[in-house]
Amino acid sequence: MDGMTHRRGVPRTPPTRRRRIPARNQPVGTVGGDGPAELVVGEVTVRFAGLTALDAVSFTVAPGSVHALIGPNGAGKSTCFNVLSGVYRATSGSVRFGGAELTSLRPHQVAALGVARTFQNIALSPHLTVRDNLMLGRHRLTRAGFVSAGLRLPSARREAVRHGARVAEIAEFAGVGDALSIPVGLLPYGVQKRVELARALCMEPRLLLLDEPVAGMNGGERREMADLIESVRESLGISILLVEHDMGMVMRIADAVTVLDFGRRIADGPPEEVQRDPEVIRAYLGDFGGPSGERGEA
Amino acid sequence: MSEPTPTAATPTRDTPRPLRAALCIAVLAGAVAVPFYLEGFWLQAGLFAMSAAIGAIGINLLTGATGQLSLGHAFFLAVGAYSYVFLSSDLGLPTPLAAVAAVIVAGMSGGLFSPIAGRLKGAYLGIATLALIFVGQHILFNAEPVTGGFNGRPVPPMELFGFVFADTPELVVLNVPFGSLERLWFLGIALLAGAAVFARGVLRGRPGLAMNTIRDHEIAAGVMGVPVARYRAGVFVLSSMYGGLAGVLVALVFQQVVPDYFGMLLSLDYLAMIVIGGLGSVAGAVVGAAFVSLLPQLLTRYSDALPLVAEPGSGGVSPAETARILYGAAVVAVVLFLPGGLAGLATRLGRVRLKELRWAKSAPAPASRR
Amino acid sequence: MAVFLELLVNGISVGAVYALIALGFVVIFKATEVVNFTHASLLLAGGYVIARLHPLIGFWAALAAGIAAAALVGALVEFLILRRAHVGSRGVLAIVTIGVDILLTTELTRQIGTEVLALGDPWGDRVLRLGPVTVAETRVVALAVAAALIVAFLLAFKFTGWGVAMRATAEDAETAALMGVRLGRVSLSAWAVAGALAAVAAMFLCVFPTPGLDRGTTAAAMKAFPAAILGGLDSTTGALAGGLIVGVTETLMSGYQSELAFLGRGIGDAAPFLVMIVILLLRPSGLFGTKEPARV
Amino acid sequence: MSGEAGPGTSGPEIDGPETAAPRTGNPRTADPKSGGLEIRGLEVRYGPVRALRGVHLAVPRGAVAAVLGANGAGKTTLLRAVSGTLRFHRGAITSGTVAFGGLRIDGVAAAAVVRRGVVQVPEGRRVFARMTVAENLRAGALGVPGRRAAAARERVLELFPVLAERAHQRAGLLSGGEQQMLAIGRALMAGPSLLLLDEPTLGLAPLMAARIADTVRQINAQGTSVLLVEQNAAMALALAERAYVLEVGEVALSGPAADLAASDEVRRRYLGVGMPETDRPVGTDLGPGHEGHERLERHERTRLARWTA
Amino acid sequence: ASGKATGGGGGAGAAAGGDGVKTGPGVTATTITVSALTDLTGPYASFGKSQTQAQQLYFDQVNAGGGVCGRRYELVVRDHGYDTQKAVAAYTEVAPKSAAIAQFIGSPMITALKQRIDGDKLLTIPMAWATTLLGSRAIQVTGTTYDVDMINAVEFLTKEKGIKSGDRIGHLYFEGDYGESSLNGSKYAAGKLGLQIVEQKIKATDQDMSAQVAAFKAAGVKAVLVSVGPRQTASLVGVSLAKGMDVPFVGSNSAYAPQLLATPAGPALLKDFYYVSAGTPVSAKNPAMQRLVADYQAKYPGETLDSGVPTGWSAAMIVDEAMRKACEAKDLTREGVLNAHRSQSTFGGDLGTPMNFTFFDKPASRSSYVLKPDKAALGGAVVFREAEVSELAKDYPVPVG
Ligand SMILES: Nc1ncnc2c1ncn2[C@@H]1O[C@H](COP(=O)(O)OP(=O)(O)OP(=O)(O)O)[C@@H](O)[C@H]1O
Ligand SMILES: Nc1ncnc2c1ncn2[C@@H]1O[C@H](COP(=O)(O)OP(=O)(O)OP(=O)(O)O)[C@@H](O)[C@H]1O
Ligand SMILES: [Mg+2]
Ligand SMILES: [Mg+2]
Repeated sequence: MDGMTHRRGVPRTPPTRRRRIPARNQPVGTVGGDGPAELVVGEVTVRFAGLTALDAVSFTVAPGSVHALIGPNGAGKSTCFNVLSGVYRATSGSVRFGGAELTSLRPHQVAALGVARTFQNIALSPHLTVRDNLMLGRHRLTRAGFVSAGLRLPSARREAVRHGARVAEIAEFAGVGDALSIPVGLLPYGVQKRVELARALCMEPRLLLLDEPVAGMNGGERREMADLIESVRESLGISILLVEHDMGMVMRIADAVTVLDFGRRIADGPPEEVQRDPEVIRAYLGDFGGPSGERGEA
Repeated sequence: MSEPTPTAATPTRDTPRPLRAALCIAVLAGAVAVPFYLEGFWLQAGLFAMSAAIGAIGINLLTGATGQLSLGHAFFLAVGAYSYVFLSSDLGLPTPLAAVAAVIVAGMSGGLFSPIAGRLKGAYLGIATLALIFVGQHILFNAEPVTGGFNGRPVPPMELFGFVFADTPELVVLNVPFGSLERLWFLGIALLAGAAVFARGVLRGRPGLAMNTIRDHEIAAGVMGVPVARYRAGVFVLSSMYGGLAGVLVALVFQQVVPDYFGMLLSLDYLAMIVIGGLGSVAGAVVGAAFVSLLPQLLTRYSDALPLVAEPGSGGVSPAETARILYGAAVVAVVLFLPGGLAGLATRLGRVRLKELRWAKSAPAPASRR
Repeated sequence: MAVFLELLVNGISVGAVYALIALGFVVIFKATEVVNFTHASLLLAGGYVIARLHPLIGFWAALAAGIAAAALVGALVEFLILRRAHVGSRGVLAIVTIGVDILLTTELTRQIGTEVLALGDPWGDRVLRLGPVTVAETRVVALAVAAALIVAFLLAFKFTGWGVAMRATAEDAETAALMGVRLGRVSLSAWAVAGALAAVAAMFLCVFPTPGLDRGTTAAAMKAFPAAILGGLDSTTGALAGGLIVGVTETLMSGYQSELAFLGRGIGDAAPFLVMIVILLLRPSGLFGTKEPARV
Repeated sequence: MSGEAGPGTSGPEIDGPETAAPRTGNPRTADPKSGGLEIRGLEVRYGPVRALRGVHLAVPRGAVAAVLGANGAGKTTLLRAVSGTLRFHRGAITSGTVAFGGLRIDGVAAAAVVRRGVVQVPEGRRVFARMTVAENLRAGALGVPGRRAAAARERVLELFPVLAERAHQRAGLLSGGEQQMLAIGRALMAGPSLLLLDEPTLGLAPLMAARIADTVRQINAQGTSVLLVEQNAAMALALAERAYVLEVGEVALSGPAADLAASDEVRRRYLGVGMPETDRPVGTDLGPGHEGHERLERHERTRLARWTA
Repeated sequence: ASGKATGGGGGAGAAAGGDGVKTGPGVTATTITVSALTDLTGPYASFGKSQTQAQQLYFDQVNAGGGVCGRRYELVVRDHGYDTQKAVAAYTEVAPKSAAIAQFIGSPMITALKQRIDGDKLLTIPMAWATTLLGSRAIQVTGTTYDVDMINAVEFLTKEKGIKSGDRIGHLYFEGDYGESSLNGSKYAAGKLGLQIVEQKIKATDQDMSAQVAAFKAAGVKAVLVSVGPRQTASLVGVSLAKGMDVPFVGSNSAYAPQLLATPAGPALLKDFYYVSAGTPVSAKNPAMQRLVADYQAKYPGETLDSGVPTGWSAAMIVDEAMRKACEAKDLTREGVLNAHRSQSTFGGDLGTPMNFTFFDKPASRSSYVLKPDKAALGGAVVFREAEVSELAKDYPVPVG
């Protein structure tokens, strides 16, 4: 129903440093309004048996911005992501995205609103090829059910072709275009992380949640990934919420930073400020900046 | 659970289309010719195999592709078979209608189980489905008005557009007498082909991807927009419908449904089939089904000809026992020596391409450790 | 009332035997996360050896031999087959054990042929009278043994390195190896232990109230499945609880079948599975089972 | 800087696959009986896939060596080859030798390697999710007598206090970083004499990463030699005496860590330091730089080749 | 088009042989093929084995004596291991090439094939005695049906074991038509004699009868009828005595097997257990039986002699008789064989109670022996009371089908 629009998009550009991905109008009929919306996290609290992983955390992700969520290990960043994407239920508090309240929704309902995420530990299907993993990203945008897929109805076939094209486009954009037909399990860790990002992009999200996208990558690859994320923001103009321990990267691409510690928000604001915040330094960066800090300076 | 062939859900772009088409046609032609040459015994064996194949495809969707172990498949065959009988003889539905309805009933019974199917995982689900067998058999034995109890009920022959799938009226084609088996043969072929094509479509289409992802990483599947619980239930229903269809076919072949056929052993056979054939793929299910259901019959038939197999009653290893032993051995051997099953072997022999060479089977352990 | 008590006690006594069988499943599952369908044939193997040997070397020696033999068979199954099956999924391994079970059972039933073999146990058909209630001595012993073994394993799993190693291996063999766990030994020992347990269970399964060992004996192993599951596949306590629940349900249901005729007679065999379903609906991983930690 | 050092150690030297193990310039690797880790001409295949080729590498007793490399370069494979866990990935050493303390350990079962005192922290945490934190630590100490284990436990818990708090939580529920700490702690329980670390700081907060760095220094000071695979090249090079750069399964660069840290190519590619051609620091001889560029090209090509059919 | 095209498949194309004898499927100029669909690997293996061997013995002897109608018998044995699918498959295989089926074990299998057997007009001797097998012209149930046995059993209890009107008697029976036929019988008799039946239904897989005994004991039964397998019988009798429920037990003919005497339950069985059967026990002193026993032991030394031997033998004899009569009528087509068979009104007698084959909606005999386990005796049982038809059994309306 939608492919026409993006097949008419900008001709596929070769994978270069500054990649561009043709923006794609929201398909008619998919849930959730269009364009990026504001994400408002309000007083979210999450408790597990005996410990409070998130303690009345609030922050706001402005539309079209890159917002970083940082903090020591076990501060509650991933938990926060899990709440946003409906994997965990918040004990209390609210998460509003566009018009919708997310805390009451199941994961697939959240996804339907255009919220995509990557995982801290890679969560791809190792036996499936990259293409198939990406096609799964199209799930919410496609309709073919058991019957139409089973009977191979023309609608289903057309859908597959259209979205296949778009998937190839995105794969190219994410720099995994050459790997499309390889089982993901055989790819090196770093490439798998790209595939995860690509899969999230395949959801044509309005909000993108990235949990440690450059963990396990070396400097060069980190920079490529950073570029990739920036060009995503540029070419799609979507909001990105980012968890990352690589301060260099955060400083480079984040418009705003929220810092968690022991589930509480200890700082919130533009990167430079936050980086200077003594509380943050004590709890997270360490006064000397630490090895990754070094990378930050460069 | 599963060790699927990596191309679980990818269209094989390997064998060129025309070639595959030719292959299909050749197979079909062969299938059509069979009843003119083989005697009843073979046709019947073939029909059992076809029904098994249909059921196996169904359970492969569930166990192979979605990773939900089920030991209760026999129950759905029973539901299919008995519903067909009940609907056609007691409610007087026209037999084709009754058959369709029976499949739907089987699906619904699967749906009734889906609260459990949706909640339980792995071994727990597997053994929970055992309940279907035992409770199901209890019902079959006791609900006599419907099921006819221990001795079951006669099965009214299928009648399509005035054409009856039975020995009467006499029918001779190319001076080959066409009895019920000969006629059913074609029905069986049609049903199997249909079932296989449909399943392939599902596996390679959007649902197939969702199913595989639920198997590999349930949470991720949800986050990517797959309504996990609904899908699991859906697959369970679909596979029980396949079971139902297999049941209807087997009933038509038996001409009498009896409860003790739909027992534990049948369910285990189905699992063996998909492992021997190759998990997650339609071809695998079919090959496995053929193997498991034909082997014992071959051995019994040729017991006198075979060495090591003793004449029945003469002591020593009897054909039936040999069949069991070979069957058990096959399951073990396949898992030990042919990961991907017989079908996997076929495909591996079929296409030796650089890709396969470089990217050998099976992902690194950490990934598949789930 | 007296009837109820009688049935209850009988139920518990049968349950003890089921618990012993279930314990075998649990040990394997804890150590390898495989649902072990071979257990039925291990039972048969142990029982068979005891039955054949007791006339020659006396019951206790025969019992020892049976335990050893079953342990050996278990170990061989692990060593020759499961160890060599490189499959990522436990489900497939479970299916492999089905194959092995078919192999062993076929051969053993062929050996047993058409006989009903007595085990020559010292308890014979003596019964204990507790007021109005009578219960077979064999079963009292069974209950004691089951309880003892289950406590023993509970402790073993929790507190010995062997237990930790086993569970580690079950979860992630490679990493366990990196901890210096000798994978081979661990799963080998698990299977051997399961075999031994099977022999003990078989002994109690084939003595009075039941006539003796014969080809039908394996059927009882089926009953241990609901027992193991509803207790929680990875919980030794669960095995005991499950066994008793199954035993009692079954006995009460068949004892009162005339009163419960509307459920259809012979409900005794289906009932345990119904109970199992209900329990699983409430607790998807059994009464005492640990549930998968789900987190991303 | 290139001037005063002998030819052996000058600049980042290139150990081509054909040339034998590290030159004898460095006294600490001179004697093979040094009791350290000695890898010679190692080739590893995963079925048809060749992941390592002609790798020479040495970790003298009491030393820290770092291995850098892009994703898929073969770092993890290298560690697997040492710890004997290749077989778990349908991989095998097809030629070359791995020796520790003068004894061959290639082809030795993982458990046996551990008993020789070689312990690996696997890539990607791999904690026992269903076991509690405490049990995970016990698993780490399986090969160790109770008393020593207790002592080791003390050390680990003071190193990572959070593990003490979470002692009875299921490891699978820990946060990523907490799991990483547990993985490292678990390895330390065994009191190894050679510690193989595969990306130990992966997913750790800067502070914690620094803590890990200190830990490595500490245990190294106590005589444990360390083979460190680390994406955080800055940290790795800061810790190690000697470093190796893997590219597409081959050692492309190796030499004293300091020199590598100084090489512009390494800085660009592994430290992620952007440096336009123009303002390359004067005095750096263009040799390796050029090589570097070629290597870079070659690397890019083969790397793509690696994951295209 | 094929070998099949020449009418080989299924159809009963009657052709006159050289000797002017009309032949049908399974009959050539030189051989008559007879099939046995038996269970050599399933629950009834012991029974099936001795039957098959007895029949082999019988046909060998006939062949040795020159065969019938100038033709030799050929026995085709197929083992279905009590598995319906295998049984149906085996039938489909052997039916087209058989003149009769001298042995077919397993009533569910036979019921599953009843229609086809009727359609094929293939004389079949089932080795099961449920009333559901009556009512088919091609199927010849031998001797009494289970219900008749039970009626005789109940009457025996009242006559000799002091059971009187108003008493309760337990009936332990298998799920399935063996059990249910028997139950019909006992209920009928009980109704007539003013007794009350306490039912306990079990599955073939049940091992431990404690619960059932408890129930019987609670109901205060004065005797117990047993229509289950040997193992359950052993458990029942053993447990009852151990629990001090000292009452007589009477079983159907499938409830007892000599192997049981070796088990701990042996003594209990010897104490007060009986079973009823239309078949003469192998220990019987009549010459025919003694000759059979002698021959059998000669051919199969060391094989257990159970009731299967005479049963199989006489089944073979029935088929043989039918063939001879059909031969006299020069018609060995299936129709001819059936007619010949159905023309006999008094058959046998020395290996079992005399039978009447002219009708097929009633059991061929209504008189049954009462037998008692005996360690010393061949086949582990001796006649306790000679065969007789009980008053009740005489005019008992047998439910058919
Ligand atoms: N399902 C759960 N059950 C119990 N505790 C949990 C669960 N999930 C997370 N926790 C705890 O909540 C805390 C926050 O976890 P979270 O994963 O959000 O940390 P994080 O900020 O992502 O840390 P890292 O940077 O190391 O990933 C941790 O202490 C963790 O142990
Ligand atoms: N089990 C396997 N089967 C086939 N190829 C594999 C397997 N494991 C790894 N490989 C390949 O071997 C090469 C080296 O992999 P390895 O994991 O050692 O790289 P790495 O340097 O550790 O990468 P990363 O930095 O992402 O951890 C990669 O190309 C990878 O695709
Ligand atoms: Mg996290
Ligand atoms: Mg790695």
